[in-house]
Amino acid sequence: MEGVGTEALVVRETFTVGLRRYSIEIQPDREPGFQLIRVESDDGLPSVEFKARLLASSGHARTLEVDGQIEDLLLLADGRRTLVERAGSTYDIQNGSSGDKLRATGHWSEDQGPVFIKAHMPGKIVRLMHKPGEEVAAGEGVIVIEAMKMQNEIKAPKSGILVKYLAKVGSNVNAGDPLCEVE
Amino acid sequence: MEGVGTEALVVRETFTVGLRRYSIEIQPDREPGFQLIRVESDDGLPSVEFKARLLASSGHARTLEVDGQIEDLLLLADGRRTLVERAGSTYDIQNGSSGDKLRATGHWSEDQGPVFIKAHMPGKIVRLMHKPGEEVAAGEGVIVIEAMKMQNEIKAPKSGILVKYLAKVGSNVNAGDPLCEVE
Amino acid sequence: MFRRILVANRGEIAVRLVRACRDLGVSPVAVYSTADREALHVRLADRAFHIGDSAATDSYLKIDRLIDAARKGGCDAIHPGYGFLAENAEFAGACDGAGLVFIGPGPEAMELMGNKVAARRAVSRVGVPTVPGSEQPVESTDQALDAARRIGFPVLVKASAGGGGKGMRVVDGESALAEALSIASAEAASAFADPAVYLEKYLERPRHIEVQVLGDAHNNLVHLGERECSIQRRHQKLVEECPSPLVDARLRAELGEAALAVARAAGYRNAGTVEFLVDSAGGGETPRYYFLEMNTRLQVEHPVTELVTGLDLACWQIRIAAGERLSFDQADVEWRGSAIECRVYAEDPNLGFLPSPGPICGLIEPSGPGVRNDSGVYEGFVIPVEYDPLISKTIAHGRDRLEAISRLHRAFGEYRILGVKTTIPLFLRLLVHPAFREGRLHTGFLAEHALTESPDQGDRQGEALAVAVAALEELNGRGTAADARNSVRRNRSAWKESARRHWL
Amino acid sequence: MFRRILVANRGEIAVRLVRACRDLGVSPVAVYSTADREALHVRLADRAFHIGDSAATDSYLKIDRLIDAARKGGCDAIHPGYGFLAENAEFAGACDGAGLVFIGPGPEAMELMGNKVAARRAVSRVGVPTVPGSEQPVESTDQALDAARRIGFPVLVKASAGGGGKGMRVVDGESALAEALSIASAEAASAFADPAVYLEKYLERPRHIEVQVLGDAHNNLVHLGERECSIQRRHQKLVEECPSPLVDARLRAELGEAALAVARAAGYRNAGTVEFLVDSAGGGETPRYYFLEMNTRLQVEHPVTELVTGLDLACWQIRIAAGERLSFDQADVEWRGSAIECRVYAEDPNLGFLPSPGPICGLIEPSGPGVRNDSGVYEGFVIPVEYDPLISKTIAHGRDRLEAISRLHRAFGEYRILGVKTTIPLFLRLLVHPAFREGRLHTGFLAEHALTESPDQGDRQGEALAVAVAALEELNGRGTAADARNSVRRNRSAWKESARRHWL
Repeated sequence: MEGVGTEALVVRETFTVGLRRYSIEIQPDREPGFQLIRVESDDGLPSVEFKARLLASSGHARTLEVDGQIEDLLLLADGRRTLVERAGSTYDIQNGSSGDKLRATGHWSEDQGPVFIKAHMPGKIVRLMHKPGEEVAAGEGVIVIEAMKMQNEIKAPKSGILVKYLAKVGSNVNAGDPLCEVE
Repeated sequence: MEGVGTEALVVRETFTVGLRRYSIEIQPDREPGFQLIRVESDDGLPSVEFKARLLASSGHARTLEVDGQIEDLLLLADGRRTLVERAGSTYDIQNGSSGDKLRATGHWSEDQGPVFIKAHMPGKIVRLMHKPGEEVAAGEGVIVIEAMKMQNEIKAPKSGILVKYLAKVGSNVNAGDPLCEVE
Repeated sequence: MFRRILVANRGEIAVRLVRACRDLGVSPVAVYSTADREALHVRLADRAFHIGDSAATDSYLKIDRLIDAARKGGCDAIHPGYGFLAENAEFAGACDGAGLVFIGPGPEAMELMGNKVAARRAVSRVGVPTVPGSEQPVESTDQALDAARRIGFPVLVKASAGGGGKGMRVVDGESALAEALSIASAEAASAFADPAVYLEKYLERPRHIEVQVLGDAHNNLVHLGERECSIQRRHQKLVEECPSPLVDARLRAELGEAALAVARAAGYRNAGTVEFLVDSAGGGETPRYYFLEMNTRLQVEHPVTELVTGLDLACWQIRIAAGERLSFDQADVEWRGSAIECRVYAEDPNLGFLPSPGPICGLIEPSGPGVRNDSGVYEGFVIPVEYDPLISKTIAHGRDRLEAISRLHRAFGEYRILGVKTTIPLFLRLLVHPAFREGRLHTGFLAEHALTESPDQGDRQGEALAVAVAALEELNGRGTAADARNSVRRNRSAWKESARRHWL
Repeated sequence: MFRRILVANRGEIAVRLVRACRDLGVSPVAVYSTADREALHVRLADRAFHIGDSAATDSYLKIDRLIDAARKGGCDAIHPGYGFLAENAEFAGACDGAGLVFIGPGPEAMELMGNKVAARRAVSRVGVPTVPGSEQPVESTDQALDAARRIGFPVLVKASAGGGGKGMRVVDGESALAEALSIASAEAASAFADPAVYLEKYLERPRHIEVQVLGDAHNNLVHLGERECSIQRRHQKLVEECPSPLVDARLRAELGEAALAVARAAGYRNAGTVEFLVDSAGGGETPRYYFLEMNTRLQVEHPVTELVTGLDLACWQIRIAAGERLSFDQADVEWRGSAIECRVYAEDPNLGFLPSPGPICGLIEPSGPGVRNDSGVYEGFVIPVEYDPLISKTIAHGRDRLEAISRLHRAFGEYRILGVKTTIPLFLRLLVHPAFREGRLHTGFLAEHALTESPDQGDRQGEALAVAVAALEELNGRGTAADARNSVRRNRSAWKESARRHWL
């Protein structure tokens, strides 16, 4: 096949972390076994390029060589979502651009308009701190959830009117369940 | 269903460990969640009975309660063979009675008649210690394999005539490969 | 020595106590709630008994079920660990009534020190200074207001029966007092089955320094030096060390004498901890210290003292309860080097320490020279929502404080947990922080140095890399780029191949 | 201090050295053969370079490739670990020629002590007794026969360039000498690239006791006490401890002085070990000791000395090579408690220690108070057939020897390895053996007490239980008995459920 140009196999992907959307481009590097990965985010920061290859893969562990440095990570992927642990931090990555704008922390949406405050963890509702129709300021507590023996005050993400509570005192909620609406 | 006798679901199985054949009988115990397991071996030792239930299962780890005692083991099964680690020891269990009489240690057969001495580990043949046709005494060295930087002398399992070598000096062998025949 | 000990607890401390039993040749018997059926402490015990539903009030706080399990398990003693019923005199009494040795202090010492208000009075009597506060539990908002005005804001609302930072709130001014009382009281009721709270003056930027004591039933009582536990969040300790970088030999002797006076006043036997707040605001002058409370149990942070003194506190608790004498006296206690413990919680340190229960999908634990990891989990375990979110305590011991810090930092570089958020990223920042390395600690340290802020720009590079790895993984899974696919296949199949060749 | 260090080794010692680099703030650079691409030391390093095929002669013994990797990696020093090129003066010279610091002694000391025959002569000159033996390497069977007759059987055939028990054979009488020479010489050639062997008198039931020394480049030289390594198989150490149960303060000082004399004679700097055989056959009299050899490198068993003295030997090696002075002198060296190390090998202790390479399918490592596990593997790693089958070193430190033994026994109760046979079952038997607990050790201990015999009747119960568990597992998999199936399904699905609920 001498003289015939090899066609680079370029793969493009989109991922979402929290509110950030990432566009990825992967192509084989000239050096055999290595990939070139270009990562661009939609928040205006300069794009990043990595030259990487996989050294080892065992269970959830992946060892890569990235720009000459060893990166030893843990990873769990199910085709829709990828959880990556690196240097003590965990990244929750949605495959595709259809992330539901739920922040990576699972906390709340930052969009304009009505906001559903969601539970960030499973627990029991122990107090509703306002009456429907009351004004709440950003950062003011709106609801108390008990989990792991601690009472956690959930705060309003923005100022507005507390439209209604979607959970009652004593009820158990799961992570992601909407708790109340603030407009 | 009151008054209708429940039919015990008795399961019978055969397993082989080394040269020992085990017959197993499992049935649900009266105490819900527990199984009664009767283990009988073909070497004349008295049979053993366990009352057991599974407490936890995660990856290769299994935690059982056996006769009131916690047993925390590791286990790998593929339907034909089960490897069990308990209290530091590993048991290599063939499902069914069709074990090939290879000892659990992978070493040699103890049957009468011709015996194929097999490699117990992968390695390189470095010396054949006899000429075909020579007599060898039980325990006498017949072949030297180098593995993990050590030279390991493989000894004859019984006295007899060394019929022939099945491997040459310098060749690499895998675990289980026959090395020579003693009659 | 006992034959079998019931470990009436869960999580890492239950694992710690199972190990202590093994070291003494005693058979450890575990208990578990429904949520803990698969827990590590169950796996490591000789026997295990189910004691009720997942809520602690239905299981680990059920005195009758624990006594029952001890009987069924053929135990002759019960170790309560920390938390739950560890400082509950009724439980100790019930053990006694059932003919079981409660591994802890006598009931009088427990009752005295369990009531924070009474304890403060008793301590004052033996000449040890206490933090100004309400002499009684406050029974109404008005009563609390009166007390707070007398003490002066800011004040601390504290659970009378409490400990461990639960049922505790700082109040800066009158308007916030009612709310804080209500929350603290509810937490206290839920955590300690006693809603009583009292007030204390809230010291600005104090250091939390405590002294470990150990007393037997034969009037031998020694102190094992101090631990500094100033790095806290939500008034709960997060990082503890021995010795304190503030304490010199003279102050150690002084604090030790004060702690022994307190313990003596309580007629104390068992391992116990006398906690002090130390006001180090003044420059050159000798720091002032105030008695805070005495914990009549093994502390979470006991390992740093174990490493520095070479004494196994859990084993000594058991020996003492079995009637043995201390085999050493105060002059034999020696401190070697420095040890630091970081509590790895399933909490998000970048989001106000929000609990993050859930499955440990992947786990690599640190090891090597000078590193000890007292863990309560394993890969595959699901951290229950019902209990304290402590995953493990990572402890490093070094020849000096900087060696301990280096080793701890190295350990957190190796420690990988996939599935829940943890406090590890915070520790990686803390351990390289100049103020921490210089030992300039106080209880507001994390806030002062903004160590719990959201990830900075530096982490964006990490996020981009994580996304790149996710993309590579998906690529490998789908197999669209031949090279990548082959490279991964080779790796994976080498392992399967090898497994097959050797075993299957 | 150096910026980057090339760790020219593999397995647990490479992991140990990566950790030492981290503790000193130095960036660790790894090398790997084809078989080690997925090895733990690669995963923990900052950079890693492939240096050749799996055979050690194509990779870890290739001087030019190691130097090349150090250059590419931007290293300023090379740590050789133990084994491979650790005592190869040519390698040290090549490092020097390439402007890289070789972390080890000067070339003269290496050459002197690397030649066992010359070393014996030098040591005799400074008045330290040696074991009777051939003054030269034996170059023919006849020469060997002459020497053996002079010394008297039994004799030991030893590799002149050797160490670690490789290339070593005991010979009881004349007829077996030729065979032993040939095997030992072949092993020596393969392990050390030098077939030369010599003879020594084989002492009956001696104890192996060695002294750790540490010297800097500024004429400071200290000894760190002894280690006893009498529990051996195939003349290789299996269990090591500090202090030796035989050695009292007087003998420690005497051995220490002898070790310092040897090290001084060699102009030694770096960590090093002076090995002695100690004849304890005589009842009450003072044991006699004979110089055996000096190892001019870090020993496998260095952790027991680290735990008891509180000094990090690997870090000190690096500091010394960087020109630092020892920060302490002989009077500062203190020994606290007792530490014991067991080498966990992938070998079958019930079948003559047959190597058992292969995949680590399941792995649970021990932890907790007083336990350190220096491992070179992880779950999923395949132990290559090409190298030494050491999986990890499990080390326990206690207040006294019995506490160390208890903790070690507890550790082996927790340590689970599925996939390869290991020496763990042997250690579980050894640690409860009365003669071991009483410290009555000698190099023939395992054989004398029949500790390496095949499993006894007791293990038949274990085998029956294992079969029962296999049957339950198959039942659960096939789902023929509804009860069992449901019980397992519930467990498994709880975990998947939970993972899904939380994450997916």
